[in-house]
Amino acid sequence: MVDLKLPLESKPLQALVSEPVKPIIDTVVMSNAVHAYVSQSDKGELVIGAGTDAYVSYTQRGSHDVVEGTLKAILELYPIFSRMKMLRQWGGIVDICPDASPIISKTHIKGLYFNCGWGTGGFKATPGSGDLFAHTIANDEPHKLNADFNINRFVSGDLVDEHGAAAVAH
Amino acid sequence: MLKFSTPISDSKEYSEIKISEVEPIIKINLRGKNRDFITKIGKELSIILPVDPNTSSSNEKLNLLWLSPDEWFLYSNDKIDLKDTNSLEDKLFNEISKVKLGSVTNVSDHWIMINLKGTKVYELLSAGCPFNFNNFKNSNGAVTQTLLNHIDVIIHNKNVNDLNLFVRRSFSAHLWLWMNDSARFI
Amino acid sequence: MTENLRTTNSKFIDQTSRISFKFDGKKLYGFKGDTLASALLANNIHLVGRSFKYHRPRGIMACGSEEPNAIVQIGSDASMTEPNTRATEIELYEGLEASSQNCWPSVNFDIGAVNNFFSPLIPAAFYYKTFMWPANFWKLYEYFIRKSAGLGKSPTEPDKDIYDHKYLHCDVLVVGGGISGIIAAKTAAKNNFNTVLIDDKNILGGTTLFQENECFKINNSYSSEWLKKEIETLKSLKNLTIKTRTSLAAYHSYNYLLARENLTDHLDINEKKDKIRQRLWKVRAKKVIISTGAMERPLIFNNNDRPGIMLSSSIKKYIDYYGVKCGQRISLFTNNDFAYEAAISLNNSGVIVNSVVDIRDKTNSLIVKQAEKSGIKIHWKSSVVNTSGYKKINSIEIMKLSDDGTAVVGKKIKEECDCLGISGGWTPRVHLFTQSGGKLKFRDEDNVFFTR
Amino acid sequence: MFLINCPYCGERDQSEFSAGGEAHIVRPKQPTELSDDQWAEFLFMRKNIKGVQFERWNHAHGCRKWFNMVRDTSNDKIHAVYKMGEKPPIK
Repeated sequence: MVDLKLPLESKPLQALVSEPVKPIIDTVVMSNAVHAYVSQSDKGELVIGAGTDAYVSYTQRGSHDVVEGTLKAILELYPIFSRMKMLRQWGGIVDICPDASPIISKTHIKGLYFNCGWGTGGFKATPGSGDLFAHTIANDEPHKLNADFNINRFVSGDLVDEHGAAAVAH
Repeated sequence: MLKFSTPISDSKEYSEIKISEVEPIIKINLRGKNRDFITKIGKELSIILPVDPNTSSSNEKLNLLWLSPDEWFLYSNDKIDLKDTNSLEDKLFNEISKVKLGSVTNVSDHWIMINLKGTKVYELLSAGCPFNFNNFKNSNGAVTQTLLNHIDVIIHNKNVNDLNLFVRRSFSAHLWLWMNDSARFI
Repeated sequence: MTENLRTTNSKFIDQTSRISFKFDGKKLYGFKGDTLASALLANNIHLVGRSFKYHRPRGIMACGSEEPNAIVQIGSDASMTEPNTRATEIELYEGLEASSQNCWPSVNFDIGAVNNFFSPLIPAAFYYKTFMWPANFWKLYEYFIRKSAGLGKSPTEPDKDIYDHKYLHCDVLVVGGGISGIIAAKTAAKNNFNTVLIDDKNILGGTTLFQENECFKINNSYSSEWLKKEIETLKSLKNLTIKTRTSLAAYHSYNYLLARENLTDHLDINEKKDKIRQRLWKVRAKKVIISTGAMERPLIFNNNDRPGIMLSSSIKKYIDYYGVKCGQRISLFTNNDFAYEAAISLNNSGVIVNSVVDIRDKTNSLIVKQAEKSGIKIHWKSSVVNTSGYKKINSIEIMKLSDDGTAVVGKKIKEECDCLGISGGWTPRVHLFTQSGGKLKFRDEDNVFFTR
Repeated sequence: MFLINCPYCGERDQSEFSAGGEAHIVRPKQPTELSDDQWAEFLFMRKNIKGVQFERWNHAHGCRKWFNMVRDTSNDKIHAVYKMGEKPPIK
């Protein structure tokens, strides 16, 4: 309709949730060294995630090899979780940019803005990105913090070189 | 000059399974595409180059494994005299590489050869290997390249319950430890 | 508490080898072949936990992997303790230690149960709506809310046990060793397919194993005896691998399945030493046959969550398989024929069956006639409307249903009991099928979700 | 976890392979003559289809050969595999 292509691909992101246990970690832990994150919900479940599968898919199915790698990483951080049972596991579909950083940008079409391509980094940055996106829309100009995340970078070649910044592999 | 130094140099026995490193063995990687290459290899080594996937051919001295449509792996049955490492390589180099028929690379020091013997070898492999050995185990001479405990390996079914496994040097010490650890519980 | 609720006629329990175990610090006894749940019931312990939010008393409700209530902590060692295990799936071993979860200071006297008395004041989504303001108070609220989170306790030291994993390639994988699984595995193996049969229990046979009712004979012999012969022939087949104590955990694409085999969890503490505890099987099968059977549904009425209210098929298994009476005076509430099987089994073992409350008009099925013949009282076209008894059920209230079945009419009848069996029909275990991408359809004639 | 039929080695577990993205994207003959927009189109824009997709895979831990695959991304069903340089067997 507006003849605008987005440089996105949709890939499954493996995530899993454990049985509920009494509070044992009180913060989100992300590790760039072993590639995994874990936090404990207010209900007591451990919420665990890691990287995406390497291919485009919309099936939302679990990939056991990715999950196995994720849990290896978690046990590297927390050997005490080895007896915990995982209750649910799924592959949520995430949109990823070629440089694995998001797009928070205005476009050449007036009134059309994009906040997308978050890949695995979405929920941790939601409040901040919302703030910047609102600023971008209100002023029709990006904030200096999101100026680099413009959609034009894929044409200009000015990519954001932060592949590992989300703590997990893309 | 090759050194044939190895991080393993060991042999271990468990119930119905024996794991031992075999060294020094000459190993040569061969690459080539055209018909002349194939006939030349056959002539030089008096051994037919296997062209069917996942197969090998052997004579008393040498084994030639299929790796890919244009790549083969040659290793000898005998431990070689260290002073005389170069004769086979030289011969192939002069006849193939020099005349641009294909490439010959001595990978003796690059790959570590581990021999697995015993009725439970496939139980050991299946602990870390996604490959389906059901047909493989019944066909002598079968070859596969796959993953064992996430490490690239070449496996050659030499004889019934007698396998030769090749692993890259840098991964070999780790794989050796893993195999010994797994073998304890079989 | 010292009441002995064990009968002596079970073939599956070895009453010559007594096992001691601890529950909430108290030393108790069971026999070889028991699960933790059956041993607790034999010791007349129904109350095993507290509910998540209101800390209402929770008792054992079922007898297998479908157990929703009897969730206990196993072990007390900081590295070997295991939270949230089902008492119905734990095989009893010498030295087993188990404890209730989500209660303080004890399961019998739980401070958190105060929530239950305030529960009329706590509507749904209370926490989300109430603790929003003032916004900066969340830090304070969260501290208290988090304290009540979770059920069991995570280990706090690294695991000392040894685990293993293995790949397995087969032509046919049969999941579930009941009557259909056994026949499927036999047929596959006899047709030269490399077959694997797995079951989560310690022996094959499912519920047919203890089916000795006249009404369910196969080829003129009791179905249990017929099945025993089938299992014997099964064990002699060459192409077949049987794995018991193995539960299927996941069904991934291209018939890649994960199964967990329990190798030492049922052994005595000193027998476990230096052995692999569990093995993960990574199965790649050409064909998968899911024969996981069905599980019984509960029924809905006021206060249907009290300890002592159990599925009728489970009561039958406890009496016929484990030789354990779930109570001394048992009532049953049903909308189908299956509760009558439990009634007959209980009657045969000398348990008083108060009555069967059936919401249907009279039926003429053989099993109901058999129950009537043995003198079991039936309340036709009636419903259980309420129960009482805080830590264990002590009575039920029964009312007649109106002609169109939409309301209850007449006088309440009170019936004293120490256990209530409920049967709401059967739901096929379709979990694996849906995991494999299969879609379900509701089948009107027997009110179940079924494969499309 | 797919079971992929490598056109050289036969059926193998997915863990032996690595995915190489969309297939049949022709590299422009004269990159210097393209505008930045056209170059970005070649480098970054992918079809990202929900449905039948043509893609490249590499049997990284086997014969190390690249090959093409036709896969339905809506149900992960692999319709065909074929060697590099060959015409797609379907559509």
